[in-house]
Amino acid sequence: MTDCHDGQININGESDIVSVRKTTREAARSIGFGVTDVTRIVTAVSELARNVCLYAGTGVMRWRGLLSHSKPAGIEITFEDHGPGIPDVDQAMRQGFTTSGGLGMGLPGAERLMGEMEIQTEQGKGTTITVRKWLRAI
Amino acid sequence: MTDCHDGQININGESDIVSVRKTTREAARSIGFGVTDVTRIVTAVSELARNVCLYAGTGVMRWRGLLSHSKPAGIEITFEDHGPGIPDVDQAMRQGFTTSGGLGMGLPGAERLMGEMEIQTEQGKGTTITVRKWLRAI
Amino acid sequence: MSADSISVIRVHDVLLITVPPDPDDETIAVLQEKVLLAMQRFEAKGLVLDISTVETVDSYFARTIAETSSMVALMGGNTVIAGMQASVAITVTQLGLTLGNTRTALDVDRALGMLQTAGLRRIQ
Amino acid sequence: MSADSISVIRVHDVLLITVPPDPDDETIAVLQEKVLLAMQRFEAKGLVLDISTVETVDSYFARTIAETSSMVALMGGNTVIAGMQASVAITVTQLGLTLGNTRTALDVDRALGMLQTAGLRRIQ
Ligand SMILES: Nc1ncnc2c1ncn2[C@@H]1O[C@H](COP(=O)(O)OP(=O)(O)O)[C@@H](O)[C@H]1O
Ligand SMILES: Nc1ncnc2c1ncn2[C@@H]1O[C@H](COP(=O)(O)OP(=O)(O)O)[C@@H](O)[C@H]1O
Repeated sequence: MTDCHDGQININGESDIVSVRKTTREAARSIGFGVTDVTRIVTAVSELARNVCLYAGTGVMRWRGLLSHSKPAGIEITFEDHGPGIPDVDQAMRQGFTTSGGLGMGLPGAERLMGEMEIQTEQGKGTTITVRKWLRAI
Repeated sequence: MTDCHDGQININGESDIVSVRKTTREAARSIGFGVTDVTRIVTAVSELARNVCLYAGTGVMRWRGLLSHSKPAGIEITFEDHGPGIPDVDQAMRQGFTTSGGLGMGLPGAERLMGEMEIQTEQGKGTTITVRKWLRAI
Repeated sequence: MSADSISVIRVHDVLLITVPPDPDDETIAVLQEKVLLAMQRFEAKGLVLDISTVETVDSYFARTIAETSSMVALMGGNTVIAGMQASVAITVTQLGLTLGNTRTALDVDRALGMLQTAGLRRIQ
Repeated sequence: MSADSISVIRVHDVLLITVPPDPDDETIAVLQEKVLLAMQRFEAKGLVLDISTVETVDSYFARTIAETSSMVALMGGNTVIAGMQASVAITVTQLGLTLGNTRTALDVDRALGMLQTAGLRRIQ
């Protein structure tokens, strides 16, 4: 488990969401997450990758294993795009808020599933969303 | 029943909520509350202690027996934290209001279960919530 | 997994569709259309969507399932979702999704049973 | 009371879980996952949560119960909460909580009976 725990994948359209899910599933498994947490993580990235496609067109996902005392401790995943940005982040994080006729569950849902989420965004420049999930202490 | 009827317990995380409940249960019983009131009191402190964990991280609970004509007459419990404070107390007391995706029942519910509740709070300084319940006159 | 690989099986007057493990958005959209057209052609009274191999149900997938089931209802049919994995059920709920009023069953056998019983009840 | 101490018992095709008297938040979360995975593994059609020794149901616990029962429903199963103490029922109601659409029974025997009957009805 000391091998290279990071990687990246380009998102050029909706058909790439499947590869994003596949890559993330393998990464999360190799870090040591159980089946339910793997499902949570893969579902969260599926939402965030679809947002990149819908609102920015293209972008990139990067992931890396997080260590604690040189042991696997979690996963960090970042989505970066150069789309329009999110004008009001508080509003976008609200359950049910959508500008595309979606369900508006992606951002708040991804935060719940992962535990940690940070959004950096600038109008006209793009959006970078970082999510993190830690292996349970037990 | 003339022995020392007060105590305090530190709240450093969610795992301390169990000790808070246990301490309160014993205190309420020893003051003479019946099983239903004990359950009401313990449930109310469970809500308030979880709020301390969720919104302030850490805090302390203090309790003391209330006397009337030097006889046990009720219980007073105080939760003190140095968290962010509550910006709008009226709003926070509203049934269903939550900033954490919770049920928003904790504060209004605790007031109903206890009968008396006071909230002192200052933004950036912290929150002190005091609840009181009296033994029934009968 | 491509849209061509989706098979539609008839069990009496019920259609059984096995959803592939990791369908892309295009496949899910095609599946919806395929199901609706098959319902009409075979004059089916019910639809069982077997999702027992599906490992990820995100908001797009959940919305399409709920939508398909209300389309089938408009045509007078019943939909049962069969075999959702435990980890998927946990995730879908935490994500805040519902499947609308779509009924669920532990597995395909029970799903078919539900549609049979419903049918019998209606005939009596 | 730690999460390891939670036992899952099978009664025909129903799972019976006895919730410990004063579970912490972590235990409640682990219980939820354990229950769902057991439902899948044993292909159980129903779940009885015995809370007869539980002395405190606060909003976190109530929410987790309601959530678990909707997760079980997504998998096609039924949940019955058994044995809630009178003082807990009074408190939960005053607190303004509901258990969603989860059904309840006075004790485990009756809860098992309810799930059996539901099964028989479906077969007839
Ligand atoms: N990468 C992004 N770039 C620009 N806007 C975004 C991005 N991701 C999300 N948003 C905005 O946030 C809103 C809420 O997103 P989300 O909760 O995922 O719901 P949905 O995608 O169903 O609308 C979107 O409707 C969109 O306006
Ligand atoms: N100790 C506290 N410090 C800061 N904010 C608090 C505290 N307790 C409660 N609040 C605020 O009041 C809101 C309502 O609390 P409550 O009624 O207990 O519902 P919930 O905890 O489910 O959100 C919380 O969402 C939070 O914003």
